[in-house]
Amino acid sequence: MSQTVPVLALKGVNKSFGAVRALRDVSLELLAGEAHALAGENGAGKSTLIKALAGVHRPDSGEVLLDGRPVVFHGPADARDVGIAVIYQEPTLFPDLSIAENIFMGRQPRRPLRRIDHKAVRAQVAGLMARLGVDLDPDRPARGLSIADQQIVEIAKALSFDARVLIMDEPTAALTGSETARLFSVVEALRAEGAAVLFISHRLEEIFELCQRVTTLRDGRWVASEPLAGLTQDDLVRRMVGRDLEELYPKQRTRVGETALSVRRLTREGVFRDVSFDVRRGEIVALAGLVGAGRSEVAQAVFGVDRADAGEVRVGGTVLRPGSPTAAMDAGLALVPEDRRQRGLVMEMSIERNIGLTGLDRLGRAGMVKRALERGRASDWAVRLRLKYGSLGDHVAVLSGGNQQKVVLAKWLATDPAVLIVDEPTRGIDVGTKAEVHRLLSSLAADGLAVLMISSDLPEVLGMADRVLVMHEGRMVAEIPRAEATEESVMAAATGLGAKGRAA
Amino acid sequence: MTVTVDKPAPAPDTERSARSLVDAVFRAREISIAGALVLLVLFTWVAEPRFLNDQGVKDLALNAAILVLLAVGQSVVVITRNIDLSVGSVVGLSAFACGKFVSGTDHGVLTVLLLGVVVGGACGLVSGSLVSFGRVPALVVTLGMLYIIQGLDYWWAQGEQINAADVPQPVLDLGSGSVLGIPYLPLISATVLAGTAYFLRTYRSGRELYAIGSSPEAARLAGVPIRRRVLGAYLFSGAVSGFAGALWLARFGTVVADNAHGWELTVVSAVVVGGVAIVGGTGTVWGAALGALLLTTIGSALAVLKVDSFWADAIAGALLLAAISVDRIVNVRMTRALRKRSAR
Amino acid sequence: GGTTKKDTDNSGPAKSDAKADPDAPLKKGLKLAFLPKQINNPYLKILDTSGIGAAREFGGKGKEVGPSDASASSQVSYINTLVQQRQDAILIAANDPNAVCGPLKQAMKKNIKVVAYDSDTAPACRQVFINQAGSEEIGRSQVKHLAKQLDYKGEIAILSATQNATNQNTWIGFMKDELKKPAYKNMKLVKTVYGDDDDQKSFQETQGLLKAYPGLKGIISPTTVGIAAAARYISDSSYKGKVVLNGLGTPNQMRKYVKDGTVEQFALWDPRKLGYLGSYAAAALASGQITGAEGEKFKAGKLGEYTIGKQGEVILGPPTVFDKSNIDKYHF
Amino acid sequence: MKLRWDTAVGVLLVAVFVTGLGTTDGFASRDNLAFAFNDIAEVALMALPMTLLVVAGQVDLSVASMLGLSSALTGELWDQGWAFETIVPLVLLVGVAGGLLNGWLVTRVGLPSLAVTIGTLALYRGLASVVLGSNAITDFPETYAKWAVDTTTVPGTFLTYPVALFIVLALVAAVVLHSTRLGRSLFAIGAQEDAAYFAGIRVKRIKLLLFVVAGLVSAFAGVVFTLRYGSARADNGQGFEMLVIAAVLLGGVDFDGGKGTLFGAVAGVLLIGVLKNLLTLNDVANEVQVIVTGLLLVASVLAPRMIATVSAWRQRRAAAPTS
Ligand SMILES: Nc1ncnc2c1ncn2[C@@H]1O[C@H](COP(=O)(O)OP(=O)(O)OP(=O)(O)O)[C@@H](O)[C@H]1O
Ligand SMILES: Nc1ncnc2c1ncn2[C@@H]1O[C@H](COP(=O)(O)OP(=O)(O)OP(=O)(O)O)[C@@H](O)[C@H]1O
Ligand SMILES: [Mg+2]
Ligand SMILES: [Mg+2]
Repeated sequence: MSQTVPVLALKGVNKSFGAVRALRDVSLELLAGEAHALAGENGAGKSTLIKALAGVHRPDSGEVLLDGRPVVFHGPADARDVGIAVIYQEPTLFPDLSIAENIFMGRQPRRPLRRIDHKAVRAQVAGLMARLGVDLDPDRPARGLSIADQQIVEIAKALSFDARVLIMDEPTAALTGSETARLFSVVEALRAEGAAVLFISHRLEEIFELCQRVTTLRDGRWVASEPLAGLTQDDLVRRMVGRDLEELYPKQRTRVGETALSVRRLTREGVFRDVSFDVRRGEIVALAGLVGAGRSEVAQAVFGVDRADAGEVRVGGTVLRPGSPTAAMDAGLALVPEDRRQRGLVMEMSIERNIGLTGLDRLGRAGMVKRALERGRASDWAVRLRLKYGSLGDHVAVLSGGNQQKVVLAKWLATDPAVLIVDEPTRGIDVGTKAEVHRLLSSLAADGLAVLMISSDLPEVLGMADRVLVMHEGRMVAEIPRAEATEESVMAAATGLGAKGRAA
Repeated sequence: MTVTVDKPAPAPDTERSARSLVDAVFRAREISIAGALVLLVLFTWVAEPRFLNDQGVKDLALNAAILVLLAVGQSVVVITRNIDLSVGSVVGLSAFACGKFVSGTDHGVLTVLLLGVVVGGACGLVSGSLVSFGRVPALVVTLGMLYIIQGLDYWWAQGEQINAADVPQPVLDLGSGSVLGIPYLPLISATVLAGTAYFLRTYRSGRELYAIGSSPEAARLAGVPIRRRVLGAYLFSGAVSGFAGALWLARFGTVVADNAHGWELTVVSAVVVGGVAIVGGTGTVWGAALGALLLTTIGSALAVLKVDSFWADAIAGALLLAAISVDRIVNVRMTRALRKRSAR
Repeated sequence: GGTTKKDTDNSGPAKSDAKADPDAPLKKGLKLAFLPKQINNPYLKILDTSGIGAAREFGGKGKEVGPSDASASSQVSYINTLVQQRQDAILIAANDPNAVCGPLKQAMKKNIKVVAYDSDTAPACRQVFINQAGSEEIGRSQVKHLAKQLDYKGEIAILSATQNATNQNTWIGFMKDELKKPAYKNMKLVKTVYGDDDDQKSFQETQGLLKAYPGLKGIISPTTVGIAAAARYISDSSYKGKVVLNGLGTPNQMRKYVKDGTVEQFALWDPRKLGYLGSYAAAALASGQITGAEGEKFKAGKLGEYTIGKQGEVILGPPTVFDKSNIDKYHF
Repeated sequence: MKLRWDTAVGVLLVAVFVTGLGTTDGFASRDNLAFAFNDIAEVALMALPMTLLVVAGQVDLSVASMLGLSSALTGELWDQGWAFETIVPLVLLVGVAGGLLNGWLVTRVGLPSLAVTIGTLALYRGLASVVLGSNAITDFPETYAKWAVDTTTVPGTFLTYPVALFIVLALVAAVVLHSTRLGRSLFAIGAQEDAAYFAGIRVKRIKLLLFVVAGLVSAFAGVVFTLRYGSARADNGQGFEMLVIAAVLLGGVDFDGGKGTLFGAVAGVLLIGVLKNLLTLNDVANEVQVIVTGLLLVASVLAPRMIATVSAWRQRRAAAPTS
């Protein structure tokens, strides 16, 4: 099997963006019927590599081989036409178009006279949705879909044509267990039919579950390509990071202080209702639940970017003016939103300005901004979070996904908050950085910060939280102390099966 | 390590009602404009019955015909998240070119229309190439083209005027004649409108225009030939504007260099009133055409109602604002209702 | 307190301390600049071309400059430039009688002569105004002509150019005055609309008029753009033969409508003569033959001798009335 | 060395100016320069708030109409015998009200600014003609008119008072845009509104403020315009909105928001003004000037693009042999 000609391969590929050398002399072979993992830290060049495979980027040198023959893709359409399906790291949907149109754009089945066969489109989408086991209306517009649903549409898109090669860049980052499992079974089936699969994930257990081989990148350089059988997670981490990894969930014991954030009977019609909970100083409280349970919406209503229909939020004893993020910030609240590209960062702005954005009033007097202070604040946090960047004046758009996430964290930690709400803080972050973020959250909590952490990563929830709050369909269904929190107890509550623990 | 649990599916009937609500939201703009139009016409008709006599209806249709054409062309560009501010200048240039070409000759109608299309298409090609291949912001480029084409037109015309007397009768007949009592011009506009609408709905390239406007980045990754499509949109808009220029000559007979001077904002207004989002991706040419019809009808109605012409601009502006505000408010309300109803 | 209208006093007509020397020869190499309302106005183009031709006759140099939109503010920058270029005389068809005043006064201070033609400025801001015909005569005669065609009864309307055009407003003033006479007691001016000298706007204004005033019997359009547009609309509509159109137009524009019976008659002076006369007046001023005072005389080439009237006005002569019988003799 | 477009416009401006000095009689005269700059004073004034708006991803097409409305009101009230000292504050208040309406529709109703201000473009111009109809009011007090005309200059300079005021305001605007919290917020709002909102920036309040300032400045420009020409008319400044926007865009301010410098915008305005003056002095026909304006606009976006493409190509060629 391994002697056959690779379906798709890269040979000696180099790719630079200005001064950044994203790929240096990288090679990779994808075989039919094999799932191949791509591992590496944030910014290692994984996404760049698949973009080179997909015809988005032209390599500066080196070649792409299809069935052993060199090819040049002039654009994504060329790659698609030879049967390469790609799920990109960031969902790339048309918000105004229906889900069905999103899936079939440019490839709609046609009737005579090259007219689109709308009926066939709908039927095929329904088939795909059934195959993925999800229930999404093909006619609803993509706007307003949760990130998870967006990712599902992306997956459906990739499945919609019989791809010889399926490339997935962190498709599971936004998915919960059930969806991930469903995805894996579909991928398994495709692989059995002889498709080659390239899979990227920062969740190592997924790599071991799904793939047979792994290629590791470090700083844009090829490190190794090898079978996964016989490899341990620690081996893989060592390849990626170049050193041994510290503990992933470095939970510190802290003294829990007085109540810092108190939410009472918060309701937003149609999204969540009657949500009450407290977070105390020194505590990390996790907010768990299935995708779409309304966790992010609660966080946004607490922070004031969404207006709650009823209920109140107190920070340090004072009631927040509803619908005002500024008031929330003044009271010491910080929110790291889940959608970093739209809400977390100003992509076309430099790193330093992004970090400075949350503290403009502290960067000078009388409404002025001192550049030295701005830069100082940014470089301070860049060091503390081990940000990988060229210059602080670079746009954040050129950073890798994980490094972008660090900038969002930096921007909020720099406000020196009393309560920090983090929505999926480690989504898309590599294991090394993940540990760093966890250590950071832990030590911040130890210093008396109150942390509310929304996460779909169950091990993270269990590893980090002092208490776990669980939401189900817009309601707070359980509050589970650390000692009783197990995968089973949390999932049971999240799915609405026999609420364990006392109802909140 | 992952836990396999199925997400409970929502009850199918809430889903369906949610869907029809979604549809309603998206159709709301066309309906509300059509409603406003009907109200306006009825009100004016009650106040002055002659508004809807034979001549009146004919005038309404004739007045709207050219603006509708331009709005159709413009929508196609706006749908791709671009804009063409040069339409007014293109109409001016094309009308003058056609006038100059036919003046004192007996060229046929088809030749004149073809010339208009070619002149306009050429302008569209230049704007389109700059926007798509030069990858520069459309607003700036087409504002530049507005000036350039206008300047060329003035330079060429040197104050010359083409008079109706010099224009061959068949061309003038196109502007004033009719079949079965329906004047040619509105017929032509309606045909172009229907054809464009059909194309946008049922052809891949049509859908791709929406895709580009909705998210250019996603369109690129989906393999949509963005440059070609955008160029095509401009070419179409240019050709339609040029065509409108030829019709202008047919309708008014007299042309000078600055015909349709300043129309770009009216056309954009019509498109926006008609529900084509200025940021691209949504809207239909039907809506844009209704918008154009509404704008011209407001003008005609005010004249018939003997509203002092000083008031005309102010009222037109206020109505425009009212139309888009009401639409927006209805939209927001319905979205909110949708959210509450589809609560999972 | 504060500064109010009562505190200001606008000075009278242009005064000149210079003495006229009627026998002074026309200077050679005079630089004349024509500043029309807008360079793309076909009517003013004819005028300016003929004026530039006249300048060539007496060995001067004429040129036409101007804005492409008919707004007062854009004329101002041209006046300034002409001053910087040290022209000998500026001939202007003013878009706004007052907005161009300051710069024109500056020009006169620098000994540049200013002649207004077609549309006057405030009298203080120019030395001579070349009037197409006596304003009073134009105004009254148009009402008279139309009245005769309508048999002295029915509703009438006016389709003018821009709301601020001096000449138009003066004429309309005289029209209204004429209509007060008992002979016109059965005629009623129902509305004045403005087509802004824009063909399409004039077209739609006509349409609006006819729709809004079903009893309308006649339209006067004392502007060449307006009358042509109105004729075009009427000729294709059901109003043809029911509504009388009269006014000021050029024979080339109106020929078709006179022949097809839409329009019976209209009037105009010869714009070529107007430009020609303006050119000579400017030269006479620049050569010191005249200063712009009432009663001074000067010779305008082949047009013969003209006398300056009240407030520096020079009148070209009565307008020609065009109809089926004579229109083919004129080509402009 | 990366060449920024706003710098390029600045260099071009200087080049045009120097060419004018060398080649054109009368260009360098004090009178002419005073006139040339004064002639674009209102456009320049309105370009300042417009720059801030465009950086924040907004646009105000109604500025010229507000100028017209302010001019018409000034004229009508003056004609009715009001004191000039009362008229000016009142008219400025109307400007603020107009800005509030624009801002309210954009921030509260949530409409795109382009659509809103196309509407108010018609509305304000319409109101102007309702106020003043076809009249032109002319007899403005010399005591005030003299401050606006180009024959009165700040002693010792060729700067007229409107131009001097513009310089002061431009400096203020530059500081605001480039070194204050507000300025940083504007860039953030223009580049990514959601992210700015999530960072606690009062997006709506800031936008509202911008529209109000634009209304206020336009109303003030209306007063200046009226005094400068000594003529109040409803159609004063018609079409200036395009000129203002052209100037701002010419200066390299990105219409999509989030990018641009005030220096660029000012250089853009001045370039248009100086070029117009120079071409007119050389008897270049108006239509050619129109074409030049258009070409400059196209070049303003095309040139940086081409420079970037060429330098990327060079870089790639330089990088190729090493790999
Ligand atoms: N368009 C671009 N312009 C400039 N630099 C870029 C661009 N895209 C990627 N880079 C840089 O190339 C390097 C590799 O980025 P890439 O996105 O491939 O990383 P990754 O391995 O996918 O990381 P992550 O796990 O965080 O997604 C990073 O240093 C990134 O900053
Ligand atoms: N940007 C958005 N616009 C509109 N609706 C949204 C948006 N994001 C989420 N929703 C909807 O709001 C509801 C709650 O989603 P929310 O994101 O709060 O859930 P969550 O539990 O945080 O899940 P996730 O893991 O996706 O963050 C879902 O029905 C989702 O479809
Ligand atoms: Mg990546
Ligand atoms: Mg969430």
